[in-house]
Amino acid sequence: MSFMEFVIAAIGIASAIGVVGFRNPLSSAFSLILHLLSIAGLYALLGAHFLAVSQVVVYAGAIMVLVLFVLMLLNLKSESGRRIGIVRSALTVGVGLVIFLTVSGPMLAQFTDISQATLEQNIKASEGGVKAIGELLYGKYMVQFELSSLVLLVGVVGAVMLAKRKNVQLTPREGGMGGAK
Amino acid sequence: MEDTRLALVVLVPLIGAILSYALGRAAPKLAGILATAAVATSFYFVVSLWSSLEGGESFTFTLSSWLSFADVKLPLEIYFDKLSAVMCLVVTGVGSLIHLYSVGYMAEDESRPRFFSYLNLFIASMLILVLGKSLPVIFIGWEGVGLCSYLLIGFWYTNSDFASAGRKAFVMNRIGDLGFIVAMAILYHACGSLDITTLSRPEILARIPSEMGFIAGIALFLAATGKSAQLPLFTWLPDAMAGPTPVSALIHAATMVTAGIYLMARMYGVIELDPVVPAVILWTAFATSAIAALIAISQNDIKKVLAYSTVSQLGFMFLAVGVGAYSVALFHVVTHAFFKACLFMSAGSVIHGCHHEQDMRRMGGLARSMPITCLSYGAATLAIAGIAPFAGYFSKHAILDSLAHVHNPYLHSYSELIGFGATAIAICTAFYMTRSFILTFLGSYRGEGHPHEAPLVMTAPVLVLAALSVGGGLALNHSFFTYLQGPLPPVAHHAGGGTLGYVLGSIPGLIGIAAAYALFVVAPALKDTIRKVLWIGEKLSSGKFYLDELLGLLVIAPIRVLSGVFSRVLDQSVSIGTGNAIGGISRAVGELTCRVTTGQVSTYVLWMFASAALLLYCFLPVR
Amino acid sequence: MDPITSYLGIACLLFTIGGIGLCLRRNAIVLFMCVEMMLNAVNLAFVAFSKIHGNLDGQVAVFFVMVIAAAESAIGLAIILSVFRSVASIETTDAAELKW
Amino acid sequence: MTIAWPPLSSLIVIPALGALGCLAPWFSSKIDTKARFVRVWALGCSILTLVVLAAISRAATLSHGAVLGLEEAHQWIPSLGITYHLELDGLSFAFCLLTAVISLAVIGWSAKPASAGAGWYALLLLGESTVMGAFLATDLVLFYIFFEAMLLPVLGAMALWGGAQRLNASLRFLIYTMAGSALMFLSILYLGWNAQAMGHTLDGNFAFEITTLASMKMLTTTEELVLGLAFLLAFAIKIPMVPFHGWLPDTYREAPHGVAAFTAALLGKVGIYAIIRFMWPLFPNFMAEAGPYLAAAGAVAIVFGALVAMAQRDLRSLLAYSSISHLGFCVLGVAGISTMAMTGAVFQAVSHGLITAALFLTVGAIIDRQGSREFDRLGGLARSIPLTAFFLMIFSVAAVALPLTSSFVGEFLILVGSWKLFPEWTTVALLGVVLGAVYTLTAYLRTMFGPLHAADPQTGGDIRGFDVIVLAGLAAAIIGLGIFPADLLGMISPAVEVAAGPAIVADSSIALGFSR
Amino acid sequence: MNALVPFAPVLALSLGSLGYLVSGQLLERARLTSLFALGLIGAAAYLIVGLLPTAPTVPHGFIINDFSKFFAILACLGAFVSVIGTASSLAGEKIGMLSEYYFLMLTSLCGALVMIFASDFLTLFIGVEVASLALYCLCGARVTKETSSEAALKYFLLGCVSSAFMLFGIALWYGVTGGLVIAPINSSGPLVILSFVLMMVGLAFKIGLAPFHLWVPDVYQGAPTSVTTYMSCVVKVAAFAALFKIALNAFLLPTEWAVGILWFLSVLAMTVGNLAALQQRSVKRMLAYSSVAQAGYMLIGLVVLGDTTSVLASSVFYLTGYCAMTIGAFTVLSVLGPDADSVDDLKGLVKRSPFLAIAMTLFFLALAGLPPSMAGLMGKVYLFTGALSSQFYGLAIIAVLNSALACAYYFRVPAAMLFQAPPTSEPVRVSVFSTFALTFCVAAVVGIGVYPEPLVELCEAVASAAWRQ
Repeated sequence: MSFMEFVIAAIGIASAIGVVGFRNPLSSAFSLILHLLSIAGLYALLGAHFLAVSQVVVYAGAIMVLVLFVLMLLNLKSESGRRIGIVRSALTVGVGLVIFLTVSGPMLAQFTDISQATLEQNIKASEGGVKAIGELLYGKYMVQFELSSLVLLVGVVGAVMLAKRKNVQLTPREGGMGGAK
Repeated sequence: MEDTRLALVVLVPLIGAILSYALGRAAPKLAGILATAAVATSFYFVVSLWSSLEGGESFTFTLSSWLSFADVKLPLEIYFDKLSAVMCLVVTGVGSLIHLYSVGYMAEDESRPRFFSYLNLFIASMLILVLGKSLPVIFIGWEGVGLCSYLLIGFWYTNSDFASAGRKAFVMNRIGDLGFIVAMAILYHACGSLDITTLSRPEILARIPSEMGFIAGIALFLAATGKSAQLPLFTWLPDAMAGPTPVSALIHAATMVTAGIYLMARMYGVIELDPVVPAVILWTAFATSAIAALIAISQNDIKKVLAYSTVSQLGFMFLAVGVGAYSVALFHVVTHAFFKACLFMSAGSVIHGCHHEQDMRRMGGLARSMPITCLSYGAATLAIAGIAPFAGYFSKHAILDSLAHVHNPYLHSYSELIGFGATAIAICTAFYMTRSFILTFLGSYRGEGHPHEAPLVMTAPVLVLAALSVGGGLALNHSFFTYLQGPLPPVAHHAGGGTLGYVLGSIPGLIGIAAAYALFVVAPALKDTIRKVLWIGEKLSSGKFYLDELLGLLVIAPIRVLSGVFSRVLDQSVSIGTGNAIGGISRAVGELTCRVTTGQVSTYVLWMFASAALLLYCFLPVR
Repeated sequence: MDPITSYLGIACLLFTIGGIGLCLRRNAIVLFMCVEMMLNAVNLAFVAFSKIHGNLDGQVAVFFVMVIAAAESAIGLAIILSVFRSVASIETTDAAELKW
Repeated sequence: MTIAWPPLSSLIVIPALGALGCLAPWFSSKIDTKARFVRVWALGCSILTLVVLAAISRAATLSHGAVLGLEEAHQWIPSLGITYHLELDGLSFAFCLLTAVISLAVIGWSAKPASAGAGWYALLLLGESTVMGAFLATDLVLFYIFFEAMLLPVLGAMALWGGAQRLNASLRFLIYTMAGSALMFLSILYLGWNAQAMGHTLDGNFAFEITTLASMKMLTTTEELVLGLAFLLAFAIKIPMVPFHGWLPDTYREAPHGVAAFTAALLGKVGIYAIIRFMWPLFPNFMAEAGPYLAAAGAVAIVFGALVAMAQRDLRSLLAYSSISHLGFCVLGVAGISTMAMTGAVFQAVSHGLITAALFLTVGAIIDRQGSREFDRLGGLARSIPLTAFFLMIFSVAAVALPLTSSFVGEFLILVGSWKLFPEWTTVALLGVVLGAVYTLTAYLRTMFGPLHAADPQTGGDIRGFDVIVLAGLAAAIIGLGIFPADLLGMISPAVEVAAGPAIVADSSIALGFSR
Repeated sequence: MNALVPFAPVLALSLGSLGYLVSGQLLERARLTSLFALGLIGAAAYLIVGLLPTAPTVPHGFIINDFSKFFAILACLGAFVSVIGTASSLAGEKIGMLSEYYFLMLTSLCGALVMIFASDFLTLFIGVEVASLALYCLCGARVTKETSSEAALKYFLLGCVSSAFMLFGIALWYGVTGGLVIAPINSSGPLVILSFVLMMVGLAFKIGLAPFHLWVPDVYQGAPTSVTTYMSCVVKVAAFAALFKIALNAFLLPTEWAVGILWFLSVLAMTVGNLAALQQRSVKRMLAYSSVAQAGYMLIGLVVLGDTTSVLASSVFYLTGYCAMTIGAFTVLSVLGPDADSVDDLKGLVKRSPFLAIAMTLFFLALAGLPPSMAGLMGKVYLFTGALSSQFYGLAIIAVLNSALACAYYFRVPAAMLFQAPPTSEPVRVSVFSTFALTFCVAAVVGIGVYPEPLVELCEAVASAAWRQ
């Protein structure tokens, strides 16, 4: 593992912990942006350049902007109230540990002995250029590609339906937020 | 030989039962007449059948195929032979007299139709009992008379005690019936038939295994103890006096209670399979007879005296059964029917005349106001006391005599003791019967109001029976035993004839009478002295030997307790409680299961992860 | 450790961290972010596998997951807004009327 | 003899259609004006069923000498091997006759819950239809369907018109029965699959038809044990046998009189019927092994039921527990291979059906009149309602198995028949004869005898009209069967012998009891 | 053009539903919107039956065979009946934006069809997401009701987590095989098992199997009843189709390791579902828990899978019957009003509307497996015989005891409707649409039980087509 990889991975993991750990959602969001960027870096290191770009644009860009927008809109403070109980935290970490070990164990065991030669060769083949991916998207995965448009459409319509309020009186409690169309 | 008259013997009283109720509701007076006529008609048919009975032949009649299916053959058949003839004659003969008597006795009761209907039903049942060709058919009558007895004891049902007495009679009879059913089961499986003609054949009886023979014999005797009021099941009979007096006369003296004797006589082959059984019968009879006689001494209710006397006399009959003298026992049945019916009916007249007073302490001196009744009661008393030549003398003497000829290995060495004891009981009988006569008819009247003689419709049958009590024994003495030699084993002896024999045979009775006269008329003071000296005996006697209490403690109380425990503890907590518990537990677990759903997403996610972790941990081959 | 397998290890770790975050946090938006993190972890695994196998199918899958994540975010945020309007909070402990 | 549609199905279909017919006016607005019509219609349907049953048996008797093997078979679900197969032999006939008579009596009984309208008759007719189906079906799945279905009308009627605790009682009834039949259901499926797995079926499919299954003799001892126990549990709850009677007291306390009569008279009988019809042929070895235990259970039920009945303070509970006691005799009867006892058990089941229905109806009349069912508030009624008292006496006397009533025939045959096989348990059962007399007469005494209770309403009067006909009819049936039982016994016994036939072959030493 | 034929139903639905977005105000009339939706679903169903090739074909990412066609028809039928049944109650639920509502419902159905037809994991996943995303929104469609949004939020968050699990499973599959096609794998190494478990977590969530069922009661209760009606049928159908497909064609069940997992899930689902339902006063929650339990029964066919097709057919059969029952039951609830939920709301329903009460009783009887609505009973006969024939005695016993236990709560609703006094005597109006849907469901529930032969044969055929030839 190269130094570069190590650093980026470390940033990714640290920022992931940050997302979970920061009490202020805004800090979490910024931490997540960092996390997504570091993942993009890992993609780039793995040779998936198209994905690395998409990751920055779609995730770190579009999605996170949306998240931040909503966060600002709702103008939220840190999580209030009771802290999470120690038992629950321990339980959660324990469960996480079990999942991590049971999932990663066989996975790592399976792929440790791949010969470097095949890997080198494969890396060449999986250079994620735009062209190669584009060919797949419009060839082998055309149906899925078309279907993904349906996913986006659902996203749009769904958001409209939930956010748009027609013929509905706002209760005083939600008065402040009436602005969202 | 099929004979339709046989069917009519049974059916006429049955029809009478229906008609007397149906028509009696419209015209109450008609009920008694119809019922009496029905029984009399039945009597007529019995006599006509009896007269056409020759030699060893018999009549049968099949009413229905009843329990016949596949290879089971148990038709509803009735059968008339000499033994049945004797019983039938007594039942219908004495029965018609008592019916006639009841017309007078019940004249003022508004429920007459019901009464006569029951009474006729009883006659029909009793006839089925004595005519049944197979044990199940006998059982029909056996239970039928039990039912009628129950209904008639509780005839005045608005009094709870009377109704309870009826129930007691029925239940105690039922205990005996268990024996009947067991005996039927054993005999059916061993012999393949329950027909009495088959069951009297030695080669058939030989098929019964020995231990089963013992059980069958004991079981049959248990049945007889229930019906014929022997230890330990006799306490119902005194209580049965709650019924109208004609009922006591008919059912609880003359007919029904002798059904046990009849059964023993019919099934003597089974009884004698194992010699232990007769021994048991004899000792039970002896004890019953003695205890009943002792209790009778201290009773003040005139009907109770007669009731205990009946029990005692039934014990006497069983003594004869125990030694194998069945025709002697039956002879006593017949004479007992005469004099005991006469006694009861006379007592009924007394009660009727004294405005339903039954306590002898409030009677006395009735000889003046009711001479006819006094006469008949006196004659019957002499008969039961065993004074020659009254009827009771012959039968009682025959019994005492037969006791001397015991062949049973289990009894052989006790024959003197039994003979002596039986004589003592005979003395006792004479004593308490004389006592009751003295208390009722002699001295001066101690009650209120004016006692009066019964009307003719009552006195006439009483007189007929009194006459039979006087002369019946003498008339039948010799012919009876020979007559019954077909269906029953022959009896070795004949009651002592000749004047000397009469006098000697009457001695026990005379002793009893004399003692009673001495104590109650000549020297009443002596009575109290004796009472003081024998206080324990007095206590036992007047307390009826505490048999009811004993029974209550040993049988009824445990059953009560068991019943309570079963219903409250076992049933409520175990049977029903288990169901409730299972329901409760599943509901509680369900509640817990729901509690997982806290409504908070984080918890749900945690559960999801934990479950996934569990799945992974459990089902992955490598960890 | 082999570089490729270490990517897989990181993916697993990130997946788990996301899961832990879901269990511990209450703010709906943070929860949503944790979900995104889990998806990203899987994406990383996809890319790593794509490299191991030397084909691009995995990368295509990642592309589709991104599309789906975009739609998800639109809907998710709309739902969160909707919840906020009705209970004036986006903490999941406040939106817990449905239970038991 | 196989006959074409419709005779046997019509026994099921006529009441079912009748039920639908009853509901027809329910949808119209003028319910009141049509109440009379509904009653007549329902009566007509149930009479028609009885007539058809009589006609079928008469026709079969004329042509064959016995109602044996009258069958009706259709394919139903061939791919699962489930058939629509009905059979009317002597055994079924006895129970079908009982069903028809009891339904007629309950429908004819005029006193019904105040709020009950057309639904009352519809549910009763449905009950008749389903119970009839259970007695006719020879395909196990079909039997199971009817076995479950017959629960519902009864449950409905009870929950609609029962006492204060009616919903709890019906829930309890439902759960008990379902819990009992669940394992039987599984066992039925196991049998069907086993037939296929053993390659015994012609078309290589499952088979659920009883004669097919019984003729295969393919079960191992363990299988017989497990499956037999599962079947037994279902029937033990249905009958009910002690200690599986937890549903019974509540049900009989809460159900309306007619429904209680219907339930007590018919539902438990299905258990008795099924033990003979299904368990003996299917599990002969198990039954031979379990016989003594079954006999013991029967004897215990007799004594237990009687003792608990003695402690009851109200009429309906007493009847409930007495039912347990009486059905104990049936269980004792079906426990061993004795034609006599088994025939007796069937006869006793029929007889108990008639008597218990009559008792529930009569007692219902008393309770309705007095407004109370507790002994402490009854008493001395013989004077004010003599006709009711008369009928109650007849039925009580029949309940204690006095000769010349039908129950004597049953109990006598059972006791004598079982004596050979299980003398000790028969002896215990005999105690029930005495205890039965005790509680029955006590109940009668406390209801009818003694001084008139002060709270006697003096209104309502004696039973009259149609009710007298119903009770008289039942009494006639009880006494008629008591005097002339031979025809029915002659029908039952060959069927019973056929059913228990495999067992005779299976164990010749026990079969000795059969020869007499 | 021929290349498009296999996609015709999905295309028809997705393109047709665009009509809602295009037409704007034109389709805002309630009656018309519903009719348009019905027309589209009908068209899709018609295309599935009429246009799709009869021989098995595998075009891009899709697989068309008897198996997928049957499930697709079932999903369409379920959607059709639930749309008819609940159309008239939408107004009461204050779902103002009917165009969007129906658009999402149709798209969701479209996603379900994609799940059913998918022949590779990627398509399957996209199908799952299309169906789920639309449903998340639909759950929150009743914007005036707090619980509706809450249900949407819960469903959304948990659904995304489950998707992540499933996706991880798919990633592992890709890691093992190097492809995304649902094709047999000749390995049962730990990674394959891991992949199966992770996908199973995702699918078990969608189906609602315990212990991944926690969302079910909340969402069924919180969502508008019309959505619940739709969801309870279509999601289960699609998820089961997907599960059967990947289990049989990719993981080559039956395998020793899978039996343990599935057995565990099945037993847990039926037990937990039934026990939890015992305590519910809310009918919707009760039905939700009951659906968990029923899902446990339906899984039996997969647990006991032997070398014959008939056990799988039994699951398919049961699923078919279950759809009719659950749609019927929820439709009745939706007719009673948007907030009809507690058992008390159903008290004395027979006085207010005999038709509704009797229909509901029949559905509950069917769920309990009692005659006369014998769809449930026959389904159990079929299922348990299968379990026994594969020697899964323990499973069969647990299942049968569970179905006995279930009667305790299934009894409660009919008891309230039939045997208790109504709080108001006001009659319930049942629209023609709902009457039609309910009649259909009643006919199905009774008919399937009384004459199951055709369906049994069909299911056998479907089950034997479940394996890719």
